[in-house]
Amino acid sequence: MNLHEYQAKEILRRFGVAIPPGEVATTPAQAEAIATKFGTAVMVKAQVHAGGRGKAGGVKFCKTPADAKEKAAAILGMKIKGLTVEKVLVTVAADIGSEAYVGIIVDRASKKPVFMVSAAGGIDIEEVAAKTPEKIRYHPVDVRYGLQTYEAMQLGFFLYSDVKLARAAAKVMQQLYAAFIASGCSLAEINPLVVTPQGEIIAVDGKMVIDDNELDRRPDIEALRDESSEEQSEVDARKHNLTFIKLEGNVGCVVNGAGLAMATMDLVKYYGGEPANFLDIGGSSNPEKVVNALRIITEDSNVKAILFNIFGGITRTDDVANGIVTATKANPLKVPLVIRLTGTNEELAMKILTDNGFTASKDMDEAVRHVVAIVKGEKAA
Amino acid sequence: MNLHEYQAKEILRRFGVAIPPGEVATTPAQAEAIATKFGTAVMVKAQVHAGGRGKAGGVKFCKTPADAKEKAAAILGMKIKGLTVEKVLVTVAADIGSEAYVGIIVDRASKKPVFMVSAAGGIDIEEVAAKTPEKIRYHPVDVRYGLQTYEAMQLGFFLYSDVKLARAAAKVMQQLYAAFIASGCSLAEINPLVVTPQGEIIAVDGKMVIDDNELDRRPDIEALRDESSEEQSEVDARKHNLTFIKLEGNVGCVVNGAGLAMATMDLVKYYGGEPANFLDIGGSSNPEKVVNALRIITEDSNVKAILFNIFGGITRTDDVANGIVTATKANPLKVPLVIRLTGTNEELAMKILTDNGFTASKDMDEAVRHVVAIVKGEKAA
Amino acid sequence: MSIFIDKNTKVVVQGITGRDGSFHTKQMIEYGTQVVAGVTPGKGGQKFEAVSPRGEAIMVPVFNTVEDAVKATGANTSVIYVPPPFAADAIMEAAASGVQLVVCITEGVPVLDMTRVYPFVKERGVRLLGANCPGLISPGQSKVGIIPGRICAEGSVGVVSRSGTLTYEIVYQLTRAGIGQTTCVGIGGDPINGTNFIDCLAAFEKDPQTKAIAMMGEIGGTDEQEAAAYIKQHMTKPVVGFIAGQTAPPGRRMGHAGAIISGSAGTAAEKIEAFEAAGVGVARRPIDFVDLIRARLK
Amino acid sequence: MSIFIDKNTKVVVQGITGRDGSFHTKQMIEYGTQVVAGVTPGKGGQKFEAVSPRGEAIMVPVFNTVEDAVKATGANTSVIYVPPPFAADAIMEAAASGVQLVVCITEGVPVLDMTRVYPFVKERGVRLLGANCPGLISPGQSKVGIIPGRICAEGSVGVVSRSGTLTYEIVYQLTRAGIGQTTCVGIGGDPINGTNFIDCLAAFEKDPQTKAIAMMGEIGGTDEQEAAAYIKQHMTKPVVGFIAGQTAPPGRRMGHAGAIISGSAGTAAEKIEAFEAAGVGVARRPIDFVDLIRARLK
Repeated sequence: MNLHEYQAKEILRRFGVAIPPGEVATTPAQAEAIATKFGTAVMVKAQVHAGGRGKAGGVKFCKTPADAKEKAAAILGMKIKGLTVEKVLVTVAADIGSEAYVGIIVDRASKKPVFMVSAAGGIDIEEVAAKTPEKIRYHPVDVRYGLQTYEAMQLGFFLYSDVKLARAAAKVMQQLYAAFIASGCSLAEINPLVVTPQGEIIAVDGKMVIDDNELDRRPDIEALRDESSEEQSEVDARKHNLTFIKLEGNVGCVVNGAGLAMATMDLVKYYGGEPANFLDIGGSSNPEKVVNALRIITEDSNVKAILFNIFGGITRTDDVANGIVTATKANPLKVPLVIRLTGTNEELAMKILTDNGFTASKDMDEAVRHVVAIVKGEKAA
Repeated sequence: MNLHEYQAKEILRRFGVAIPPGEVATTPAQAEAIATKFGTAVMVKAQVHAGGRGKAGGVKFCKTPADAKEKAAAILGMKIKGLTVEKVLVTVAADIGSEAYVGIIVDRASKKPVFMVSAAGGIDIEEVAAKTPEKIRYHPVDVRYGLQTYEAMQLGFFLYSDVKLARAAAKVMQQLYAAFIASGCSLAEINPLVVTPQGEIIAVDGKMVIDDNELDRRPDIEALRDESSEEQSEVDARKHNLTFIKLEGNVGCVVNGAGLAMATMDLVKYYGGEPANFLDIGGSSNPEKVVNALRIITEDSNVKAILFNIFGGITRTDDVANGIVTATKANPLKVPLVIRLTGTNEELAMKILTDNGFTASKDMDEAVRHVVAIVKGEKAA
Repeated sequence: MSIFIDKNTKVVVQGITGRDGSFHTKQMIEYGTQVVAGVTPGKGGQKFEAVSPRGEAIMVPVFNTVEDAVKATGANTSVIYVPPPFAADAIMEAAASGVQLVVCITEGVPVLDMTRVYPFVKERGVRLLGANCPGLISPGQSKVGIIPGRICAEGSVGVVSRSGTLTYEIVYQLTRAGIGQTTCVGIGGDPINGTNFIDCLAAFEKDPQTKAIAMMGEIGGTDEQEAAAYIKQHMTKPVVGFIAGQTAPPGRRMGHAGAIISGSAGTAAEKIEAFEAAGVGVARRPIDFVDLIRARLK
Repeated sequence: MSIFIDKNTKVVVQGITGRDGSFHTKQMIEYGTQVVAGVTPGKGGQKFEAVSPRGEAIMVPVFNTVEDAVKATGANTSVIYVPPPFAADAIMEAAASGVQLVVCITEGVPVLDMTRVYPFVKERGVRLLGANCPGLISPGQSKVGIIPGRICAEGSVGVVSRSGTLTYEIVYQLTRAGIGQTTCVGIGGDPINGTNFIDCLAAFEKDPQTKAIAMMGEIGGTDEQEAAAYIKQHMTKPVVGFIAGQTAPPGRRMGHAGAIISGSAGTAAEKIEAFEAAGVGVARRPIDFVDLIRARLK
């Protein structure tokens, strides 16, 4: 789960990181009032889960409250990478001496949280990694010990030769690490970490991505979820314990298991089709899930045909068959349906489908070829 | 540093351990008022740094506030193992179903904090260890991971077969461990851990010993020090960065280094004398330390002669010599002094001593034989 | 022969009385796995009832702790079906109890938990499979986990995969084509797991019965590339590989955390290229495994 | 020959610009130790000046981190003179930097810090001496720590001790009697330290130059008993031992945490008995070492 900048900053502030004052506005008038209260120049920053806000015009410097109102009016309602800006952060504009990057991600290779720090901050770390990799220092942290002071100091000295700044940066590393662990992050970053002309170290932007698996035990973090800023079909799917990702094609896919789902999409593509989505109904079988899956997929008007590919292990194929029957009785499908079922209780599933006028294949390859032929108009349903 | 029961309980309570309400009284009237407030039977418990309080009559059950006043009057001012009782804890008397022991110490052999738990609580764990060692389960904790839930459950099931009690006990283990680490303990124990007839788990007594080396970074714990309950000469020594322990003999000893100090005492004993104290002036040299050491030793009227045994490494022997001269000029000694000095700046030290009318040996064995002969009356100073 | 488990594997089931645990314990026993103990705190002393392949009633003793279970039964393998918040603790409990293999089926274990679990099991020399994996099966000998027994057959192909149902799909196609397996291993799709492709490849290389290996990778990470390098250097047996996720858009999650493309690393194209460079046969479609493996078994 | 340090030992001093660090760095350099680097955060780039045994000025480069120091100078040993609250971090910094030996002089390191430091250094295969120890000296070759150089002499006796000034006392008496040493090691008196008697005994056993060993123990713990058992089983060279603290009352601290008698374990009588049972010569008085060692060198 992505946090908004203002949420990430609030957490970092609790862990001691110095952050310029800021408040969230949902209307231009609020933005003006906040800027008036601060009494200084402010930044107005779009709060959306998308990178490149600056380039898209979603981050603006405002000298006066009137200016803040005007810029907020321009940013609120703007679309950035398909997401509508519903909120802006109005925050005191910082004097910037130098900009650094400090981030932590969980790394598959070392199986540890890894710090990435660079004195070349203020731009995408991917860009730094691609163009000037020597400007990044990577540092894996052994979670059994946590980030030791000496490690934080090594990172601090990598950023700054002055010992006071190195020490202050080391403290920020420890605070960021503590926030990362305590919040169940898979990524946390401060970019830029700014040294002001006065020699203070402050975090001017903050980002956190929370491991979804941590949310059950962190209701305080789950409560930060902003559903208005997510793809609505994905929110809907998550509520029904489905994993759904909308894509651009026209073959709707309902599969159990992420690996098989990806393999199914790949096979659709292999035979010349384009998948309309990734949808994993997961392991536990439940006709209700199938009903919801069909509903979500059919909301996408691009979808020209739907493919079920179910390999019943834990999933009982008769549950899936029942779900298909129930869903289509309630809301008859307007697009053709191709079903492939095998595994647990497949004889029963086949009977249920046949009794209700459906046909089904036991072979994945055959079913995919069939659905692609349909959307290409080579074959009737 | 030892904490009083009431202090240890306050810390444990902060970590979530259930503890019967209690308050400290320094007068019988206060004890009565506290008992009145609780409105139930209470225990009045002497707060001294000594074991065996119960056997010494320092722990009493009181049915009424008047009873509490009377018992407090008896206990306050009582001497337990040489220590005067200045405070009592007045605490709600608990209904006791069963008593267990739960403790943690830092273990030299495993180099880890080790849990000791036993269903045979309410008595000294040393007694259980001696008589029924099979009733104790030891469990070393890997501090890199902390006490895992499964470990706490293993200990919980060792105490109770009922899963609810096992779980509740496991929680207490985790709370005790957290308190142990957070407070810089070298020992923490709950004895007894009581199951009430209602099935609640509560800590009826609590003990904590803090590693002295932790105190610098834990001013909140250092603030709990109760100097009134310690040997005054030892308090005095600590304030002057000396390690001093009063013993029963008559040869005062001033040595640098704990190992050499013990070896010196042993040699006094070997030649038929009895050391009056252990006193380590430590590594850094400083005439002031010597002045304080002499003052503290001469306050003990048992001391018949004083031995200096200084092997100058970091310690500069001229500093020691200067300290001896200064101290004896200010307060002329009433007992003979035997000095052994060798090492850093020994020529200068010898000159200082000779110029001021002292003699000194370079040989430890000779010096010890000399001081023992003096106290035995075999030889003049 | 087989890898990691065989006829002598003695299994303790953590979470045996739970919904998934009880269902799959029955399935395992029905398949012929020696399930010698179960663990559910508070149910120590009870018996769990199941039916053997020969139709006999089997009474599995239940214990409060894995320690108790191992002491009483000599179990050498644990399989875990406990809810995600307790899975890390369950893995550590198993690893500390003296078993040699821990198979964690549980899906949804927080990745930071795994950063602690991983060194814990390594320090003890215990093999961990998973979390978020279907377990493993040595057809005709033992199954530990949830891979459906009836889709497998005894034979000479080693199967190793990051995904669950995709594994079933390919094993099913192999079996239908008359190609049996030595052991099928699902290593799980989480970013941090206990056993990787290389561990399994090395074990298959050593196993005299295994004549060829089928491996199924996914986008995300660099495990497949490292496996390819290992194959080139150390493997004498033929390997056929597949990568799922060619159509997945960069930077989007696909159901589990294994399927993230981070920057340029971990694309399907990159992995397929690594396979080809290592002489690994590349299955473009799941069905391709049949011909590619068959050709290599000759 | 010697153990742990020799002519080729290249030392980095952590806390080189502090009061104790600067004093002892000068002493070490004056003794002939190769001090190649110092560390004080914020003083990187400065030089520390000292005088060699031949009277030449030596300029020791100072670095911000041990990592920098080791990279620039190839130091293989670190010696630590930082205040107690920072000592554990300093040890870990050194152990992670690639040095093989870390000598921590600092007294007063919290014991819970050491419970973390101990596995950290062990995992890296680094030898830690101390904390709260005087360090070690191989007469004529190198000294790392604070043992006064002038009380030692080259020879064939290995010395290992839990205490500081008591070690000096005994080394001094040996030297005065014409008995030189291969290496004198102070392992420190804290409850948890990095190197114990057995580590040193094993090293002395292997060192061809060492002909006999003098060891000084203390009350508290069971290290001396374990050392005695080791001597009986593994040592061919003669050992003479001493235990300080016979007159210490049970349960009282004697200056450092090593000197606690917990229950019946760790009394002087118990330790002396263990020595005798293992054929270790027992010095009743410090002066006894001279005759006991001399007899064993013949």
